[in-house]
Amino acid sequence: MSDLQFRSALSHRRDEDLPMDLCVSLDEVSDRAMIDLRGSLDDPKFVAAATAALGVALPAQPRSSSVKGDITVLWMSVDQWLVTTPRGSEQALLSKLVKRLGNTFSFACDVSDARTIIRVSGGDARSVLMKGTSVDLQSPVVKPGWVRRLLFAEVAAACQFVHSDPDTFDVYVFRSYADYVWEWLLAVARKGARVQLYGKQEPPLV
Amino acid sequence: MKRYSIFSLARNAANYHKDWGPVWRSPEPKAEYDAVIVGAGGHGLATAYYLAKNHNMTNIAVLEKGWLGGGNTGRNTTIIRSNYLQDESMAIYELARSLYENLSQELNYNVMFSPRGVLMLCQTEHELRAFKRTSHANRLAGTEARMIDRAEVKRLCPIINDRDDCRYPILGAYYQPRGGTARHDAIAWGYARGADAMGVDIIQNCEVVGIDQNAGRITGVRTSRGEIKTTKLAVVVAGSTTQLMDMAGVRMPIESVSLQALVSEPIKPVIDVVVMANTVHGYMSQSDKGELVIGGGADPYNNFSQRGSFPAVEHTVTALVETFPIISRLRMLRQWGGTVDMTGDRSPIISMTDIGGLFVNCGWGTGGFKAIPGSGWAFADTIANDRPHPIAAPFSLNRYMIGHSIDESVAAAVAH
Amino acid sequence: MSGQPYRLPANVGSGTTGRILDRSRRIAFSFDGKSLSGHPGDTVASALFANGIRLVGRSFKYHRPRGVIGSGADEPNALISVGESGRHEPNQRATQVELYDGLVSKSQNNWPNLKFDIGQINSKFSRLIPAGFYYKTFMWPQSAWMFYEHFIRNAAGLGTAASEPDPDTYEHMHATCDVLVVGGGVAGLAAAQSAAAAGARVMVVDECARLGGLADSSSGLIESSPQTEWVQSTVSTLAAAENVHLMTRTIAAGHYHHNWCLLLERVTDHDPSLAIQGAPRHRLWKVRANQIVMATGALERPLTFANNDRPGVLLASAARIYVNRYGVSPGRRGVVFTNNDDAYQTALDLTRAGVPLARVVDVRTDPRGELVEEARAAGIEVVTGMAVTNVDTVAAGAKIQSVKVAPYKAGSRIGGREERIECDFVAVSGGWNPAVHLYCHTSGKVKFDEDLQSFKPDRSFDQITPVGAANGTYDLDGLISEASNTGAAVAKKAVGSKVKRSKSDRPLASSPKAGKLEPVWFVPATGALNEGNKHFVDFQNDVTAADLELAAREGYRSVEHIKRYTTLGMATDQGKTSNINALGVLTGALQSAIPQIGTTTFRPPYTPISFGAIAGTNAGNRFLVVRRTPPYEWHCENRADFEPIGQWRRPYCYPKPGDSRHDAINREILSVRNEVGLLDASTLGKIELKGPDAAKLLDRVYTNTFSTLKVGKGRYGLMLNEEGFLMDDGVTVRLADDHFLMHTTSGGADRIAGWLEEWLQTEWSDLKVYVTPVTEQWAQFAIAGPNARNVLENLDGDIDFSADSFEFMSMKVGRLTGYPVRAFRISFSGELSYEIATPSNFGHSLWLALLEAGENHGIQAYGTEALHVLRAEKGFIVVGDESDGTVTPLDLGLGWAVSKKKDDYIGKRSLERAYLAAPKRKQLVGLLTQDPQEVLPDGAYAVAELKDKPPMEMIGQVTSAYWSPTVGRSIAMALIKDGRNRLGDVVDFPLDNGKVVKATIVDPVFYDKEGAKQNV
Amino acid sequence: MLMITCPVCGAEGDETDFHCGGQAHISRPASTDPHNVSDDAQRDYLYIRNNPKGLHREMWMCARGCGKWFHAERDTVTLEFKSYYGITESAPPSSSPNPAASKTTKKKSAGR
Ligand SMILES: Cc1cc2nc3c(=O)[nH]c(=O)nc-3n(C[C@H](O)[C@H](O)[C@H](O)COP(=O)(O)OP(=O)(O)OC[C@H]3O[C@@H](n4cnc5c(N)ncnc54)[C@H](O)[C@@H]3O)c2cc1C
Ligand SMILES: NC(=O)c1ccc[n+]([C@@H]2O[C@H](COP(=O)([O-])OP(=O)(O)OC[C@H]3O[C@@H](n4cnc5c(N)ncnc54)[C@H](O)[C@@H]3O)[C@@H](O)[C@H]2O)c1
Ligand SMILES: Cc1cc2nc3c(=O)[nH]c(=O)nc-3n(C[C@H](O)[C@H](O)[C@H](O)COP(=O)(O)O)c2cc1C
Ligand SMILES: [Zn+2]
Repeated sequence: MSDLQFRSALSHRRDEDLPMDLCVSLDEVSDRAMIDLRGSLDDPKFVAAATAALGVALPAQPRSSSVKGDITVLWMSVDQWLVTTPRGSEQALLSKLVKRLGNTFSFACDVSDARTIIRVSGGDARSVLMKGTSVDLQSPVVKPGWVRRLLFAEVAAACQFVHSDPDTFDVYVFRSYADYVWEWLLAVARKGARVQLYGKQEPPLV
Repeated sequence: MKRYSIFSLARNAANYHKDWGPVWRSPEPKAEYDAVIVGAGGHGLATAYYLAKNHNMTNIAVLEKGWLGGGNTGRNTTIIRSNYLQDESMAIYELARSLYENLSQELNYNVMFSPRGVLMLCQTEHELRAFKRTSHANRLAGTEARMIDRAEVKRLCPIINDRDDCRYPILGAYYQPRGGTARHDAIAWGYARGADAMGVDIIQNCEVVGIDQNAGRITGVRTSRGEIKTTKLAVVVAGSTTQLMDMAGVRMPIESVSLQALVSEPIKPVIDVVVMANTVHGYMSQSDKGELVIGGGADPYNNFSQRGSFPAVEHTVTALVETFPIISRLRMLRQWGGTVDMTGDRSPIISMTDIGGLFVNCGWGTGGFKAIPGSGWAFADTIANDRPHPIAAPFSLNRYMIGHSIDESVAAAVAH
Repeated sequence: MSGQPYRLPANVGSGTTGRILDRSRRIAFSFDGKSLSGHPGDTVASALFANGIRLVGRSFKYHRPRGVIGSGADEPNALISVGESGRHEPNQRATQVELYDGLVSKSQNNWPNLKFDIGQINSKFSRLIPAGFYYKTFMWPQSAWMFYEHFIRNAAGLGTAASEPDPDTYEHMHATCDVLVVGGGVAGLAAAQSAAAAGARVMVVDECARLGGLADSSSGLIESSPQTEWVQSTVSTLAAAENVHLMTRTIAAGHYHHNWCLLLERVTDHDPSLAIQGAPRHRLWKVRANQIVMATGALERPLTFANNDRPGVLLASAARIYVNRYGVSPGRRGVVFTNNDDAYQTALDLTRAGVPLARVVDVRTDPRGELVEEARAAGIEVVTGMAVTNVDTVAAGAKIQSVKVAPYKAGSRIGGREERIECDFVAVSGGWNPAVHLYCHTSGKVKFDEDLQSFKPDRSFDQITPVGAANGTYDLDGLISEASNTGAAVAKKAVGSKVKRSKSDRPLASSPKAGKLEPVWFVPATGALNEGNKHFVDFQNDVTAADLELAAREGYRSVEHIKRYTTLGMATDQGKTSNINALGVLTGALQSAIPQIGTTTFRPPYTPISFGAIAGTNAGNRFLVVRRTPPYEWHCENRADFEPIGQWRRPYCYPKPGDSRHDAINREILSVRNEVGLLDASTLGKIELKGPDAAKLLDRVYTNTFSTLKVGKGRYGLMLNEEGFLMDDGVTVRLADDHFLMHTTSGGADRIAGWLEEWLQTEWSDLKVYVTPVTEQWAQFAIAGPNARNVLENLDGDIDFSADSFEFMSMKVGRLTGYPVRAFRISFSGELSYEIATPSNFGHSLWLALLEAGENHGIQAYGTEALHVLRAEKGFIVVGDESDGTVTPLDLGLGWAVSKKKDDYIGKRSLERAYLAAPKRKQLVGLLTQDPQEVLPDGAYAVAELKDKPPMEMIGQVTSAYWSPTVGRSIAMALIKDGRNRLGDVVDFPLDNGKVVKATIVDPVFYDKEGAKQNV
Repeated sequence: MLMITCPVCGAEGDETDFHCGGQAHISRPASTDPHNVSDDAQRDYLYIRNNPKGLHREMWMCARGCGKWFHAERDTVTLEFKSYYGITESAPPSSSPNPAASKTTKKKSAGR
């Protein structure tokens, strides 16, 4: 048996030099596996089973997430969550879920390879991303853990505010779009094109 | 009616053009007409003109709630072509196109029909196949159009992006040499002047607010300027069709949406043909005044505001910057919207109804400017003779009952 | 001297002359090839003025010589081209182009040059070419319009487009704010200040390079100091605030529904060197504002008198702005012509700066405002009850020599003695029009104000509040109090702030009390030649008062007809200077008052915005999304000839060096038929459905039945839309009792997933099914051909691929050379065939492994075209080829897949409609051309009866036609009327080259009718 | 650019984040009694639309938010959204602009 050759969506770009003059840092996060989980919060059996299997409560609030240890659960819809877990651990987690969920009306599906995660971080991360989405990333509701599905650069995406030290966003895009989104980000993230919205500024001429 | 010619122009110049009379009268509505047409758009006015001209019906009125020609006729991108796929469509659009050829002479009003050629780009294999199919159908129906290759596209339209490595390289185009444009306002004004000269009353600022009927027959209309009796009522009001037909209790397969257009600032000629790029959703021509005339998409929801949203414009302009790279530094001067009447199968309705004396002509949606002469011709005949004109017959309301859709979307084309 | 003969010294008057100019530095630029200089702070217009250049352009129709009229966005005349080759940009307003070193500018619409423009001849014929003349002529002979049109087209238009693609970049930006303040004049700043103080997130935008609007050129003091001082300190405070964002060089281009605003920021236009550092040239902002404060100011209107378009006639406000701001004199000696007090400020400022002023000519008989008195006190000569009736020019109309002044009384002809006053410029003011454009874009209604003699904002259902001059409030103290109150009030609406405000929170201002304005719409000329004089209303489109009257006379009486007949207000300035004057002129012609005549519609953008900015980042290789499959890199390395399918790019074929497409396709087909081929089918739609009602849902969305399917087995299904037409097809596999995997067409993947969701949520919300699209999770490859099994068996794994164990239309899960896979035994080629799916991140590697394992079996990758031929040889349909949205499964002979037992499924009832159920519809058949070498063209139509020439009755069309290397001849499928009853008939296909291809109608399966090959 | 608020997840966004599904409360005759659907009824279901100038009841989907369908009342002239309500709820009592529009369905799942 040959060694398994894993190639993430942007692996072929790993050796490319990023332009020097970017105002944010860009990375692919390829070591997370993902499980799409469906079920009803109104079904206590489902909630209990999912919580037990994941070891963390399902975030019930729209646009939120919960984290425990290695596992992060992102709210996707009122009956849908995206569970992320280190690659390699997903089969075990999935079996655990399936077992616990039993015959509740629910669905846990391995979608680890359907998306990739592009990490955008730095002080200008918000404004760089706002070139591609109408969602207000400067709103006070965008706190660590905040998640939202959105249209980014004409592509369906999800965005998680990971932490603010420095501002770090994970942009989840379907795998086939990864190159497109990456190139798009390279185009808008040049230092010369920085936008500083609000905050102190040089007074314009009078 | 004063005839127009270079001589009459010169004669009048001598007196600083003080002697020109009105192109049309502004008559008060009479109490009764033999037929009333609601809507002084191109279709309504052409219908009136041909009723008078071909059928000798001159005791008729055209009622217009605003100013004549101010509906979609006055706000469209004026593309004229007849290379449609379905037999029924080919017949009516080609009748219209051929009438356009002589319309200036016929109306003694220069409508500036300019058969400069329409190119419909093929940018995917699928689109190429679809247009090839249309080209075969058109040829056998006697409509002149042909497939051309990229080199010829470039020759006809030098500013086009003919690169091989672009997102949607041009594989060829479907070309109708005698398609083109005409001056939108002149179509309305020319028909209005022609109809008026034959005695048709065109009554502006007269909104129809009610339809009267008795025992299943039309007896008259109520308007903002009083009641008018008639036994034949033709509704030709595009985006307002539902509202008018609701007054008669006839429910329609129509939804009104906002279709947008925009123009650039005027520049010296850069494009002498009409180019439609359906895969990327944009089309463009250049008017005689110099502005680039660009068609945007329709917003995807019912809208009577005559205003559109920006995404449709953005989408179109993005496509055109890709298709014609030199326009990047030109500028959008004005954008506007029109309320277009979309039917379930995106083809028009020219129909009698279950109510005696009530006729309807609508559903031209995004593409009825090109049809104006043909539609007016066939509709007038239908009204005058109380039976569908053969070219109009397939477009009757009954088709929705039996499922006989006339679907042009299969030709991979939008209907402009 | 400096080479800038009209530049005023800095130290004249009260020291404000040339306020923003950096006289210590010189900037070189050129105009029509001539090298000139200016200073930082200059616009091209002010620099041209400084250099004594008055003639800057030619008008649209008559090619009359034109000069600068305004100082900003309203400029109708001074349109120039700036930049070269790919950066050449036509039709820029010289009044708004900031000077930079090396700027190259050119005049427009003239040949051979600006001074000796041949087009002037039009002026000579102008009597022949009044408004709308083209509707009356150019009709003979019938076919000649295109001939005339050629000349008309070349005469029309203004500048020229660039000859090269644009080298600059553009981008978009989104923002949200509580309060968007449009306009950074005194009103806008006052509003911003109070809104910011109330805690709102405020954006302030102004199209100018500087904030302050007219503060430096209007009368009045704030806190007893010049307005500019207050502006300066306010701007500093706002810039330092955390909740405020100030933007200059940014137009609010459009106001759209729900308070969405489009802004255009000109980032590098004033300094192209910024582009080298990666700055986009323009940035298009999409701003959602909770509240908008519209502080866009007012636009001055000129006066309509004979030859009022001559270079040297300019707006009174512009005249003082050139002096105060740019330190240039508009001429050597001027006349101010006005009907209101504001122009006296111009008289005062000019006089202060030492610009000789011959006279202030005021139409009012008894003007009494404070500024009037001040002017009189300053010794300025004021004549009242008089008007400028005409101008005398030299240099072919390019230079003013004197003006005629005569007694004036509204509505009557000019009488009395006429005086000639020597001067070379005339500063005119007809009053001010609130800039209501933005207010009206979406919903705002305006009303006519008798005092202003203009329209001002009335009501709007959007959250947009006008303040200051834009609201018709011209008095400085009133304007500031209105603006500051509004700022606080809208902030409160937006953020619910409870900050208490006291009266003292706003600055106190004072301005001279103004007298009443007297409307003047038309000043008749004197003398015999009155009729021949042109009174311009719309300068850019050469619309005169006589044109407006002609339109009215000819029955074009609606203001909208007049606009379109005369082209009034349709030029690049959209009538900023002309609209109200035109209405004034029309009051006479139509015997109607301005409010009854009404305005035409204001539409975005406020000033034109570049197409490049609208496209933004989505240009070049980022134009439209591209989707790539996992082995995409391999396809590129192996010379795939791609075709776009939806957003995907898929290999069409893989030509080897020297191969034509045709060669490549044939080779690929034969390798599948004779050995084995490998297809990247990853784009195929994949949807998992799970839940107790999954089978029930499938029974409703497919024409056939899935509830009877056994676990581990697959079935081909057809999906209809509600109109009964074929929409999608594919194989669905049962993974478990309550769990299915559906395959859709590549193009249908997203649509079908959405379709299922829609039905589940809206119609059958009682069904318990979860739908999860998994297209992207799996790379999927078809391995097809007699050697397919051998190749798979070559690889390590736990799946038994043998015929007995792995039946046709079944599925297994396992490992293949270590990779986790789902294997399906399905065939779209008619050969022994499997589809192997593996998680996408293994896709590339498994693809390589399969190729390696197949090396000794002759494996070759094949593309979409080979796939199409292979399926056509077997008579399999492709949705979109054999069906086009008007075709039912029965038309296609797929009745076997349409259940007769089920009560309901999507589209069932529609299939029963008369036209769909009719006999003799077009039906799918095969075609064999009589000449086996002849491949029918796609889409060729068969005719009922061959005739010499069209029209001919068409009976159906070719849906797919190919050269089949397998059967060694051409094959085709077609939809032919009543085709299934016509097997054996020969039909004619007349082609475009005059040739008629004859073909025999046959069954559409051309290869292996028994299906033996796939069952091995 | 319309601004829409999803009543399901509360997401606010541009119209490009949502998908308009057209007129609401059109009952699908075949869902009730598949064997007795007249040609008239089928035509009305497929093609006939209220298309009011004024208040319109529509289906929308929160395409970039929670993916759920919902109902909205929107004015087709001013484009204002007047109310939002659940996809399985029948039309709210607010006065109907068009008599035809009040023809809401009584089915258990009154979505379409
Ligand atoms: C942006 C845009 C681009 C287009 N581009 C093209 C193109 O390139 N080529 C093409 O062929 N077609 C095009 N079209 C479509 C074309 O403009 C229309 O199909 C055509 O103009 C319709 O003409 P009409 O006479 O039916 O309607 P309209 O011109 O709209 O006339 C209907 C009239 O009825 C009046 N009316 C309404 N209600 C009442 C009432 N109650 N009482 C009295 N009067 C009433 C209206 O005021 C109006 O004047 C485009 C349309 C738009 C909006
Ligand atoms: N006495 C009079 O007759 C009279 C008439 C009008 C104005 N005024 C004076 O003029 C001043 C008016 O102050 P104000 O603040 O109302 O107006 P302003 O003209 O000073 O400022 C308006 C600002 O808005 C900007 N602007 C306009 N449209 C824009 C757009 N679409 N996008 C971006 N920016 C845009 C302009 O560039 C300008 O800077 C006062 O001093 C007033 O007294 C006097
Ligand atoms: C073919 C065509 C060309 C046009 N060219 C111009 C133009 O050069 N300048 C202009 O301001 N508007 C132009 N318009 C737009 C009209 O001014 C106007 O916006 C349009 O007819 C819709 O009317 P409305 O904006 O009054 O609702 C053009 C419209 C059409 C249909
Ligand atoms: Zn939602």
